[in-house]
Amino acid sequence: MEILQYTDAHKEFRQAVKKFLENEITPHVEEWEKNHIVPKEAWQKMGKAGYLCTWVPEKYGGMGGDFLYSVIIAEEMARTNHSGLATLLHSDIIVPYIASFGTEEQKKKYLPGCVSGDIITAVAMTEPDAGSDLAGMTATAEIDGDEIIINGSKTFISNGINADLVIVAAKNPAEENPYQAVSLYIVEDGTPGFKRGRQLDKMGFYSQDTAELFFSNCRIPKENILGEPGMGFMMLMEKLQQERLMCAIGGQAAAELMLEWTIDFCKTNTDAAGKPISKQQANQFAIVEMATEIKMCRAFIDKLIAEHAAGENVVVETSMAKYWITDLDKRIADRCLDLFGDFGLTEDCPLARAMRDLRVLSIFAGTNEVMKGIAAKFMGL
Amino acid sequence: MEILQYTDAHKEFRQAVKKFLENEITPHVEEWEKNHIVPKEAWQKMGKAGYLCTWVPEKYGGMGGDFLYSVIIAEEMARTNHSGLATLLHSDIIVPYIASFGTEEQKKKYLPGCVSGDIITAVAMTEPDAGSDLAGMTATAEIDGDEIIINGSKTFISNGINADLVIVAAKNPAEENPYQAVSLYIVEDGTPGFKRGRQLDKMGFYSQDTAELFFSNCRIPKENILGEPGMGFMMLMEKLQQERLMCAIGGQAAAELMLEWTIDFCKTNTDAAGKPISKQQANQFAIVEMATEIKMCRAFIDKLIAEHAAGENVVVETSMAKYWITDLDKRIADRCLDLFGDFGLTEDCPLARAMRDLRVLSIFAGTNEVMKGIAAKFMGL
Amino acid sequence: MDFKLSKSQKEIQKAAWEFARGEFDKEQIIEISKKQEFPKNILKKAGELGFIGIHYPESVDGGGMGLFEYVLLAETFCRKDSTLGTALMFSAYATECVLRFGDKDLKEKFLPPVVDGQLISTGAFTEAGQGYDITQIHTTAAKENDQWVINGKKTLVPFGSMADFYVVLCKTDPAADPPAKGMSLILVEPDRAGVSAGDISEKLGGRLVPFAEITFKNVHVPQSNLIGKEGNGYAQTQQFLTENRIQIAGFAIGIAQGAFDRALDYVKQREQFGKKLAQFQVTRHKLADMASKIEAARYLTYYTAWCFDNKKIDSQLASMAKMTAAKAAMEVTDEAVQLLGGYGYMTEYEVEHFYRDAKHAEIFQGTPAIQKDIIADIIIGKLK
Amino acid sequence: MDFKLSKSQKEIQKAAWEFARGEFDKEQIIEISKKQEFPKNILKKAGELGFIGIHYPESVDGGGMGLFEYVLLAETFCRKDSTLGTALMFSAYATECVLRFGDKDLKEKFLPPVVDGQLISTGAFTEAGQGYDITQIHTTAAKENDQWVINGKKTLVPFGSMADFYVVLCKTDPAADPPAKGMSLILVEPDRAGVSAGDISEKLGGRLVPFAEITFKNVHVPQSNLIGKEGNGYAQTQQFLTENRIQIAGFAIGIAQGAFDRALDYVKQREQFGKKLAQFQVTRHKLADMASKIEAARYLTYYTAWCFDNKKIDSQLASMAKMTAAKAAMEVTDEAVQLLGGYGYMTEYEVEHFYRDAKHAEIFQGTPAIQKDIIADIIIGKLK
Repeated sequence: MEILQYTDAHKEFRQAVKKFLENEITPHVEEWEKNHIVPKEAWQKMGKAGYLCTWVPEKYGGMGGDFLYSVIIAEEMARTNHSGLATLLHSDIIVPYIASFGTEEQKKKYLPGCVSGDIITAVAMTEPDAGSDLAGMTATAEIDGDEIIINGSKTFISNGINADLVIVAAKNPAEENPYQAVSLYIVEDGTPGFKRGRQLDKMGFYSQDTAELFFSNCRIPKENILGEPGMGFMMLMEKLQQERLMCAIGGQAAAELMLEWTIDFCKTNTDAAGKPISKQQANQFAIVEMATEIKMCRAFIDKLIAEHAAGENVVVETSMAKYWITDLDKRIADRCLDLFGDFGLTEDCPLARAMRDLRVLSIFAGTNEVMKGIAAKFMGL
Repeated sequence: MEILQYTDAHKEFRQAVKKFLENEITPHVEEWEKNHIVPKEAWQKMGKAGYLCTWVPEKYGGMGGDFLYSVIIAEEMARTNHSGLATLLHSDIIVPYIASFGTEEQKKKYLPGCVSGDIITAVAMTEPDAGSDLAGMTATAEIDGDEIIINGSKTFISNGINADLVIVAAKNPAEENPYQAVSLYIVEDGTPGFKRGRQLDKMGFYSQDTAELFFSNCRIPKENILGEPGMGFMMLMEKLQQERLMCAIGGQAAAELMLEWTIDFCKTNTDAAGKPISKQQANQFAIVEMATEIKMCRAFIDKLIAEHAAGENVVVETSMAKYWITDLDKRIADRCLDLFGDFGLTEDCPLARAMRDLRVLSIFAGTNEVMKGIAAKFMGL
Repeated sequence: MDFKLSKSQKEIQKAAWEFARGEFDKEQIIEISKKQEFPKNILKKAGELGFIGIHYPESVDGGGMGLFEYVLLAETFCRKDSTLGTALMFSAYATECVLRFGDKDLKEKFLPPVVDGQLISTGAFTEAGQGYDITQIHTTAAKENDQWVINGKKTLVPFGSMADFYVVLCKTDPAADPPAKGMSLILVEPDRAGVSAGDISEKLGGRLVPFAEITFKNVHVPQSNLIGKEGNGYAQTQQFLTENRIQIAGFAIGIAQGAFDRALDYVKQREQFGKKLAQFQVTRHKLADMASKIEAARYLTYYTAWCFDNKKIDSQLASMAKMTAAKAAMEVTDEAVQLLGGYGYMTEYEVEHFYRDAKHAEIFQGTPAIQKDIIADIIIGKLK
Repeated sequence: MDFKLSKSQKEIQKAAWEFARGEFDKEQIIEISKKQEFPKNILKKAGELGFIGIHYPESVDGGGMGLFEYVLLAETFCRKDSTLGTALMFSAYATECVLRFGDKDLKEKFLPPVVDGQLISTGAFTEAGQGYDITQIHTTAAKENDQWVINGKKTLVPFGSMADFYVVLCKTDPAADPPAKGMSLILVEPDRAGVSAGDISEKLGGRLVPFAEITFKNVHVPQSNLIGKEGNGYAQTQQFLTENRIQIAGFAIGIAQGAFDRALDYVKQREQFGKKLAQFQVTRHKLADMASKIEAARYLTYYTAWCFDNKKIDSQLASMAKMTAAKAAMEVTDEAVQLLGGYGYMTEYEVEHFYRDAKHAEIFQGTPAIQKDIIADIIIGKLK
């Protein structure tokens, strides 16, 4: 019994994506990791293949695919064991802001580029002194005639270096209620007053260009406001749901991949007596225990995907999935590394990178502690 | 989205069962726990209400219900927080042996009584020196003309005191291969040479009559063999699947009930400052964490129920569900008890009994270590 | 640092083990535990041999040693049997308040019979619905002439109806602000008019230390029954709780060790699938884990007891030791039950009551969450 | 028992802390870690101040103290910085084999420069595909006239290409049965003909202790380079591993403590949702848990080191300490990363490398599963 009903078209699409990634993406990953950046051409390649923003309607250049297409790409991208080509972030987290809240003009202007990979996007919410707490935001956006002047700094911005378009959250200083002061603004690359800071060194996500962004009297035309003024919070809250779900979906695929590698390693490597180490009882139990949790999560997330796609209210379940699966990723990375033994000490072991990369999943898109707080609130505790 | 498709008939059935248990069973539980036995009348009451062996075809007195009816009763029984009226064991684990492997005569003779509650059943596999290792069995069954002579002792037999009919596994001493030597035999209450030993004192399951059984030159007619001679192992293996699944289903319902009690307690009890203790962040996180694992398990077990009902091969998943959910029960009992604070030290707290009772779930029906071994084997490790 | 046990410490351990081997009878313990019937005869013998009050000065018949030696004893007794061990070492519960804070008269009158195993003492701190904030109690003691008049109700009092005296936490100045400054400890004998004890339900663990609810209705006791200084009750209770948590850590180590011993014996004997259980890698790893947890908890507890004896009365450390040792006990006893399989669930194989007693040790005197609140208060200190 | 640190132990701790505060530069450590570039200048200073070889006798310029003091040092350095601390304390890796088993000439020649921080030593035990069964090695050393001729390949050799000598485990009697009896330790200098070192990939943690693969092709060394007795190599290696595991336990405690310190500082400063992070109950409980785990691992490790110094060389205890301390380090550093949130993931906030170094400590010299195998062997002993 399958919880999700993938059609033949979905299945063929998955095979095509898999093959494309194996040929066009995976061979470059080591280089991107070393260079700490993914070339923009790789984004365009993805776009040309039709693998960016699959859900965008045909009239804006997309294929108008359903949510399962997004799921397929997210899952297959996770199998490339790198983070730099952050298509999940672009396709399913950021671009939806434009599609959901943008004006017809904005959509026409930006969506085709987002689909083709000519426009790489970023979203700038987090600030140095306000992590998961959006109310603590201090960046400002003041109206000055036909223009808006943005001031402030943002940090931990994924795609920060590559981004051609940044959606910036900022507060109207004239509005006292912090929850009604926030609006979203579209800032294009090259706008005077918009500067990128240094790329941040991190535990993992080497190929991902996480950066600080600075806005210093950065003037944008008034029509670059995204959605209703003052509705920034609501928009962020709405879209954070899908962000967290996508994070869980990627995390689930990563867990499955790590276990696959590990089972393979244990079956093909022998102990001193020449017996595959997968025959050792303790290793067998470790693998079974991990497989069990992964399968349980899979049932849960598939059900959640179906519910999300059907538009059901799944705030509680999404928060749960995000925290549990990203914690699971940590446990799986850790236990799998142990099964690799000394080889796990080196970066030649794929689990080493996985461990470093996945560690951020329980932090971003709202820390897992924030997830639990949300679940508690909506459970009426 | 619901994974299991309960019909209106199922839903009404559940309501009726719920009401029946509340009125007819739950009020007596404290007494049964104190007396360490459930009166046979309680079984007959269940039978009369139509809640035993719901799957038995109408021609043998049953209602011919599908597997979901069994699931409903298992779940609702779990909510009575006691173990003595072991209908799950009787209805869905033992009686199926008769229905699946019995001759027409045996079915006609026994099934109606099993449905009505006039025949309480037990299965005698485990021996003092062979726990989960069935090959270590030493009880013998020798053919002597038209009779079979059973010798040996069995232990940890649930319903051991109340049982009117016991399905006994024993070895033909003439057969050398231990796996081909085992057959199953039906022994009725009152057969000379069949004696019940003492009722065993246990950590929990107070109202459940777990006993030793002794067979000393116990003669039964040859037609009391159940199924093909020498197929005892195969039959046990086949039925153990459903036993383990039922155990997981009961365990899942128990986990949900414990959390329900705990949330209720935390919402209605206040700290010294007059605030409900459900407002304390650590308690909220504990509840969310438990709720998450319970919901994940629910998705997994519902999928598994559907697959089992559809006759799919779910050996690996059943072993996983059995071990994971019964381990979860331990964790939930333990954490919930902590949330009850000092009250959890006393048997007045329903969690105290739940903790004692549920501790056996990870041991019986094959220990959780045996489950992991099975999963490893069928995963090809 | 020097981890060597002194000669007298080794002798205490040895004597305690021999006493337990001689006096602790498995069948009897199971039988009396069912009825929650405390074995006063064994307590008397333990008292006569100096095992009760080993940390009390010799002037009151005590052993003249420290909490460290108490922990060694508790560990040894609980290793032999978790339920009886816990009960014996609890028999002088809260008498430490008299020892540490009481005046000469109180000490001379009450300590020797407790130390000799003739009296059972207890503390009555907890009230219904007060959680762990003991400043919220409602029991009052009012001065009237040269007497205290006590009114109120305490719950979950260990040994409740069989205790020979209670150390009762009362509000002696209900107007005090903060309330903690208006509390005092008063010793009450159960035969005073107005004292009544009602047993409450059976317990999950620690079944030889039954609980009762104690009601005080215009109970008159002489002013001399005040323990320590008027108004110091809160601080004194806190210090006692610190001491008691270290003691419980000692119980927990013994409980864990006792369950481990039984599991190890079992897996070395029991065969399954043609091998000894001890030959299965997973069994072996479980034993290794269990042993490691016990050792880590043990040396933290020893260190904590040593600090207490050396005047470093540190509630943070006490909570750490209690929480860590109880957790180890829970994990080890749970695994022991599992290793014994069906037998682990059966009363006669003992580990089932070690498991319940471990949970008792984990909850009594504060769940892990309570201990963490205490630890964090001290770690974090005042925020700027 | 007496848990008081002696005056000299306290002085060592203090001196080490001051040295680390003065010499360990955050920016520099991050920079050199990226390049896996060991800071020889800091090692030299540490050697001059007596921090290297504190557990070596004064006759070879050592500190004349024990493994206990080594652990105190390791803890202190790793607390200040996990990566540099690990590297400095590893700089004399395997020289213990020369110290414990070598003859006078070898000791006099090789120990003083190591202790003085002028040479880096290493051990070459591991071979590809051998798992943890070092009896399965293929490197051989054959006697030829008065020389040993060594052939074979070792992998994951710490400091590989920068080490100034290797302690190499060789088969000197390939026919020995059991094979363990035909093994010996031989000291090899890298400038001998036939020695070549190839760096292998970057590491997950411990990045200032890079690994290399070392190939020995007809390498001739004098017979006097034999360490200890011919045929004793296996037993000597096992004893060294025991000692080294206790050392790693010391690293792990320091790593955990350092991450804890940083997390505590952070949550006391950082505000979210209008409160300091340290005011959230869940943060508070995390800190309490972290601190408790550190304390429990610490005293088990101290006890284990003390036993070693007191001639109780116990591989079971060493494995327990290593496993327990590394587990504590993993859990504490993971929680520290989480408490720092996004900053926890950023290189400049340091805890991310404490986390990786904790994992390094957990895997190096045997994963938890290996430690449990060792522990269980001894716990269970011979089965009847």
